[in-house]
Amino acid sequence: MDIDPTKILVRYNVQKEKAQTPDQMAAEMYPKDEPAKSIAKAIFEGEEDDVIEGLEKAIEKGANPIKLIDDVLMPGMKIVTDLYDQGVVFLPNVMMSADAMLEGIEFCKESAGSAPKPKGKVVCHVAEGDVHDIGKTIVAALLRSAGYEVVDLGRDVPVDEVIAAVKKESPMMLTGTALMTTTMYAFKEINDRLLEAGIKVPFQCGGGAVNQDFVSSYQLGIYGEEAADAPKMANAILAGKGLAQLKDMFHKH
Amino acid sequence: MDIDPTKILVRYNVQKEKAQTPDQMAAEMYPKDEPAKSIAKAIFEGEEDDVIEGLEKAIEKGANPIKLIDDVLMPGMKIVTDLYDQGVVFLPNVMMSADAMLEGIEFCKESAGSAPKPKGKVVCHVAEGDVHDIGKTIVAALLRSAGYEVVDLGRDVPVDEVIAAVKKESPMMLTGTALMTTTMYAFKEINDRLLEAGIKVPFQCGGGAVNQDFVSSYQLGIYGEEAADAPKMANAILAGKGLAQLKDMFHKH
Amino acid sequence: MVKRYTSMAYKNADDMIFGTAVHPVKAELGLEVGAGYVTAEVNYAPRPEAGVSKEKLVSEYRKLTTDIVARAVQIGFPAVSLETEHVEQMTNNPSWGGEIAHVQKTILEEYHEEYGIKCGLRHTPGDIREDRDLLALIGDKYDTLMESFEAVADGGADFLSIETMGGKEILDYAVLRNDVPGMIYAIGCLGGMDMEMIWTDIKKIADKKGRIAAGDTDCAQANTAMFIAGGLLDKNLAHTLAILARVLAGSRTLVGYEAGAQGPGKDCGYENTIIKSITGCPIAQEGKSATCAHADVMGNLTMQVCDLWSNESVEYHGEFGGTSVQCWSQTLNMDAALMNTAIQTGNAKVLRDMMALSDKYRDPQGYILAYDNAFKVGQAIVKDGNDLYLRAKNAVTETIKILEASKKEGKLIMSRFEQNALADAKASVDALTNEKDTFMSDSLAKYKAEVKVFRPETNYKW
Amino acid sequence: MVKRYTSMAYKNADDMIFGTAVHPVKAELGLEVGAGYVTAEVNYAPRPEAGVSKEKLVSEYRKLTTDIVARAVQIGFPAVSLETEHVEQMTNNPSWGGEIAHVQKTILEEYHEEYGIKCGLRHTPGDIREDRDLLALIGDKYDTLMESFEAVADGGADFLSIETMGGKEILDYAVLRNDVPGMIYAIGCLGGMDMEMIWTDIKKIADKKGRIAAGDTDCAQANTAMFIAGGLLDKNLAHTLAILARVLAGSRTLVGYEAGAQGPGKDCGYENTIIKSITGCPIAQEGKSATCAHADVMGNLTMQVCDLWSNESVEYHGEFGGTSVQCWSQTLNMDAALMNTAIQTGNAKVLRDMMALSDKYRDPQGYILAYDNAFKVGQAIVKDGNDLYLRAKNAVTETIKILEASKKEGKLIMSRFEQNALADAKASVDALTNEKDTFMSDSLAKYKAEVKVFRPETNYKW
Ligand code: B12
Ligand code: B12
Repeated sequence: MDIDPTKILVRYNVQKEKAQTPDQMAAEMYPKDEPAKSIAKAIFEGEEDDVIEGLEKAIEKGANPIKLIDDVLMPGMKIVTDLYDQGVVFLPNVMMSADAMLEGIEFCKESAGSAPKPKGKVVCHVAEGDVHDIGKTIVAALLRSAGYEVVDLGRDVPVDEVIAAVKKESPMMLTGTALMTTTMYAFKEINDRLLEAGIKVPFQCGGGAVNQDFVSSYQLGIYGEEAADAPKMANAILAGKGLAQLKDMFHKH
Repeated sequence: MDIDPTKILVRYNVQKEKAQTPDQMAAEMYPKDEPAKSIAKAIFEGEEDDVIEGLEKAIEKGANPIKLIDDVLMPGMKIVTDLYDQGVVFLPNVMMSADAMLEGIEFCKESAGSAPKPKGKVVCHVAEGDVHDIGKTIVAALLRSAGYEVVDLGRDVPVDEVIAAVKKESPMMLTGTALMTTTMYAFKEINDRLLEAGIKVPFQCGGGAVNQDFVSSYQLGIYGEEAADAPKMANAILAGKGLAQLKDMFHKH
Repeated sequence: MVKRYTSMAYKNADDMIFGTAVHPVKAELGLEVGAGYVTAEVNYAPRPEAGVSKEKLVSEYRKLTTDIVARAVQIGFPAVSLETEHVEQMTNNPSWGGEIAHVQKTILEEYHEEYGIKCGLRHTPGDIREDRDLLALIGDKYDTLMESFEAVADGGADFLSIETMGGKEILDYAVLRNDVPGMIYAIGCLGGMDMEMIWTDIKKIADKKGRIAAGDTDCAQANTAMFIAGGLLDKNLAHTLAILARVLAGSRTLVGYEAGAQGPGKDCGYENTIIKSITGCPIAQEGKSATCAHADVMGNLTMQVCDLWSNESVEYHGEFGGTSVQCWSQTLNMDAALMNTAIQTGNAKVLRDMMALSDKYRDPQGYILAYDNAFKVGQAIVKDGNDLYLRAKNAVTETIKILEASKKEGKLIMSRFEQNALADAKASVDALTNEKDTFMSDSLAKYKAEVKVFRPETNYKW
Repeated sequence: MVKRYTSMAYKNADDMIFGTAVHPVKAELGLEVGAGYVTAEVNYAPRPEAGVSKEKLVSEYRKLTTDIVARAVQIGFPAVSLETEHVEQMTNNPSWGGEIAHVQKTILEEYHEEYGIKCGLRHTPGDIREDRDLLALIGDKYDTLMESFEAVADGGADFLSIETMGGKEILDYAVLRNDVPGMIYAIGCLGGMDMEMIWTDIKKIADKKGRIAAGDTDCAQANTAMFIAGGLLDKNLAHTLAILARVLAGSRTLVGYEAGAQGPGKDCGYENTIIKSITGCPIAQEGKSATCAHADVMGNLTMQVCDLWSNESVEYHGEFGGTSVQCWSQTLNMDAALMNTAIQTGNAKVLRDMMALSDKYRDPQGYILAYDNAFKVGQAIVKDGNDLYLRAKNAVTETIKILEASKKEGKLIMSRFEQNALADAKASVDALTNEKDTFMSDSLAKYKAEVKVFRPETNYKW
């Protein structure tokens, strides 16, 4: 028995694939000048060694290592995340590019003997009782790729620890992940405890079990549908958006 | 293509059918003496004319028509409802027997020129906005067969009307039926309005959409799983059971 | 006057198959029904809270529509159809239903454009023609109902359906009393009369707006009987009587097609196999993947000759696997994929027969609705197709005959109780007149006396 | 030492069929699995509120167990099996799980006695062996886990299962980095080592208590990869890599059987077709009627050779058609009825092939798991059955080979992206050593450096 599958199913992913390859699309986005171009390419390909090599050359030629972070590494990474947002490259590419970029940043910091001011700090965690942490890991990676400093509290994090970390780190934003209907209620408690303490940090919540209706039920909550919404929200906060505006932006349902 | 169905399914109803026929089982339950025996048989068979004929004979022989109701008609009907409870006869038999019995009662009342004190009065209704009334019709029929007076408010009954009817009729029990998740909330409102008015009538609620958890959430509510629970609960009320005891009896889940 | 069916669309029962109908129909966005493949038809109900305002309701339907099509694309399904069964507010306020149809159609258009997925949309206004305990089939509510059909047709609904209620005041009484002549009167005669009126008007609207008058279902009567009959161990109605209500529905629901409906017939019309055998129009059906909505004893069998495959209804809420509409739509689409594979590999009849056989002997209802027997019932109906009474009576007589004959074969084992109910039914039908007029006037007199909510003068066009 | 599989239980892929296994197993209440018929295995999760106390939890399981069996009897299903996947409290407090098993078994006994319905009960304690971010595979938690197995066996559970997590600390890292050697190390090597330890002990308990050590699933790793891979349009992991995780799971999950497990293998083990081809033990599977729990791209295909047919999990709540467990159990049972009809009418292979074909070309995952290809993967595993590393690597190599070869046939159309991921995987696997020891020590060094939560010394028996 055999079949002509085109009569019974459609591989929409194949149909929708862009004519250009990711490499071609990335190439069009690389900066014109060297070594920025090679570094961007090395980031795209996730080749740490090539990133460092490029940076070394640039510094030799007199570039300011700290300026390289903002002017070369971050825009190079942005090519990758933009292509991810467009559905052209997949998550592992982002992860590997981020690894390469982060090594580059380390190298620049060492070369400069000083650290740049990060764009902002975000605390990430998985709800108490919940071990499903891959979504959180992705969120953290995408935030880092976008230039944010991430304090990753890990999974199964007691409410007390979340509150303590927020007090200690004063982040611009807090994220929570929960994949079980039993664990997501911790988010409400975190919200209440934060408000009690007078802390109005935007608290983006996502993960399989979580939905917008639930997140809307507590004041600081903003629903995050997919991991890429986390850096988007951080950017929006930097751009001065308040809680109400953030809800407006991210509550699409 | 054909199949031996015994390999793929089991008709448990056929398997479980009692060796005796319903007629045989009923026959064993009829009273010994005439005309009680013939009348019971006529009720079982749903033959109004035979019921009346039997009653006429009894009255001719000097029986008290009102006593006949309690001593002959009600026990005759009880044979049918007992067999229904045991799963031996089906609902239409009960409905038709009840029709016959009720005609018999009418006849006795006319003959006596007076009415017996009914066992108790029950108000039945279907929730506002809901037209699904067959469950309610069955409940009302089974209550009548068990000797209760039923005030049937029909379907799609506004809360105000239910409250007014309870105030007017002072029933020993109220029933509500709802088959839609949208309509059952009216029961809560009825509960609150009754309590406001200081009326603590047991309020049995059932129907497709309704479940025990929901009914447990308001004070007067007692869950009714199947129609046969309605006369059972009325009997329990007559036997002096209060709300807490009724919940104990009928909340099996 | 409508054009009665007096012959069968199929020569043999064996010619009937899922996915293909003699007269396929075509929706706007590429979807064809009955044209050689089976498609899922997804049904849903808004959460109770969503009913409080028009805005909330629109937003609820927007969400669930997106959920369904998005999931279809994720799993690679080539087509999907949606059915919106109105909640009462949407029909009583025709503009609500119309706006929701429009919002849904717009989403389907977007996905059709972006991915090429074929889409269909059915709207089923509620039969609002009643007044507390009384039916109000003709009058103001009728006019509002027709406005609702116009509005959803304007909004973009491809398929127009309704579950009409004519005859129900009598059926509700008769069915609890094993009264088979009453069932014939309720379903076959009164139901048919009401359908003739309303479907003539729906067809006009469909033609005017370029939409498809799809078809009705005897939900209000035959399904009521089926649900009262319940599972194998329920004791509220003999299943041998429930199937009589169903075959009567075959005669009744046919009237919609006689007035111009073209299918796909409504999912919950378990009489649709009979309808398809007579009309050759495509049908929707529901069964094992509609357990979210109800339990029946023929979950595979109903797939046997379906063209759309439905879940009947599920409340919109979250499940571990996504929202309820996503879950059920995926299950339906997978069932459809299996049927389409059977078609493409030349095994459709094998699969059809397995589906039918898996339930045929589970219950008298499945036995009669198995396509071979359903076909015979169809033949009995068209034999006297011009006489609503006689053809209904024929359907019952034929059904009793088939069930009696089954005893020889010995595969459908009926309980003694079911057999007795059948014998009683036979006796009462055998005693019936063959004259429509006699039957109609006798019944009118009888039920005016016995059923206090019966209002024949104001509800039916005599 | 466990006894490794170095040959196949079936001569040909075509000999494999649903409902029949080479080595059927028998539960206490009449149910046989793999003995010629397919049975529904119903899964459920208590509502969150029910977790607050032991009493509430017991009552929740009492209700849902009754619901399921009662519905099965109503529709005439000859058998039903239940699986209780523990919530954490039930494993951490062994007496809770034990009592729940007892309450459930008692209900099953009552129905079995009254109706003769065949019943089975599986309990699956949670793998509680972890400590926040760290695995804690050996130690106190292990002891509690074994107590839990003893308790549920005492309580009456026929089938003992678990979803073990060995290797997951590496997989979670590797899978997000397209790191195929890391996946081999995580699933094939570490996962296999952990399973050898735990299943040897579970088997002892099963033997002592007269229960059946049923089997494991690589839920923690292969399913994680499958979910990250998601639908056709998701962009988190190439589906060509997700299937590599899956075939690795074939090598890993096999270890349970090597330690004495007899099946039915756990429902969510999509590697089970491979397992059945090697062991001949019966398997549970899930697919199109488990959409309540998750979405996958092979809903019919997984039915191809199943012996139990499961819905994976559904939260206990109300639906229009009854409680959620009643709805899904009925759908499953109807699917089973169709398969059993196919068996009885001699059409099992036709149905099997239609199920497989309906999804085989939907996705690279379905392509490899189609029973013919899965059989080839099985052969690749047993070829070096004595070497956990080599057989895992073989599974990957064979899979890549089959996928590459598929291009000629031209029916499975992979996206360029999927093809590239496959090519990269091939390059990295081709570069690997054939020496287990070299691979193990290289990997140990690499991941100790890269994965900060990796604790090889305390978690694995070297
Ligand atoms: C038959 C039926 C109808 C018939 C009703 C006929 C009638 N006179 O009742 C008709 C066709 C008219 C109908 C109409 C509609 N229906 Co309707 N209908 C059904 C159906 C198929 C069966 C219901 C039934 O009769 N069951 C048999 C009876 C005997 O059961 P029961 O009432 O539950 O009673 C038993 C017990 O509950 C108990 N009981 C009942 N009450 C009480 C009270 C007490 C005190 C006690 C002790 C026991 C008790 O006793 C009985 C026997 O033991 C159900 C399907 C389902 N899954 O339930 C849908 C269903 C109830 N209907 C539904 C819908 C949506 C509608 C419509 C809105 C459809 C439309 N779009 O027009 C309209 C409703 C209009 C309105 N405003 O009400 C939905 C409700 C969904 C929801 N939101 O909750 C259902 C669930 C179908 C579905 N799956 O979507 N329907
Ligand atoms: C993989 C998996 C596991 C793995 C987890 C591995 C890991 N490190 O995470 C393992 C095997 C360990 C596991 C264990 C268990 N699991 Co589990 N698991 C799953 C599964 C199959 C996939 C989850 C997954 O990884 N998805 C992919 C990731 C990428 O998705 P995600 O996390 O949702 O993240 C995406 C978005 O939500 C978003 N996002 C996430 N967080 C955030 C935050 C922000 C700010 C933003 C913007 C976005 C965002 O970004 C991501 C990508 O866009 C699901 C099935 C399902 N239907 O979800 C069950 C599931 C979640 N598990 C379940 C269960 C029951 C369990 C166990 C209890 C099983 C048992 N009996 O032992 C244990 C849990 C133990 C515990 N205490 O937590 C149930 C939960 C049911 C419930 N009650 O709600 C599910 C739903 C399975 C089921 N159908 O029953 N599981």
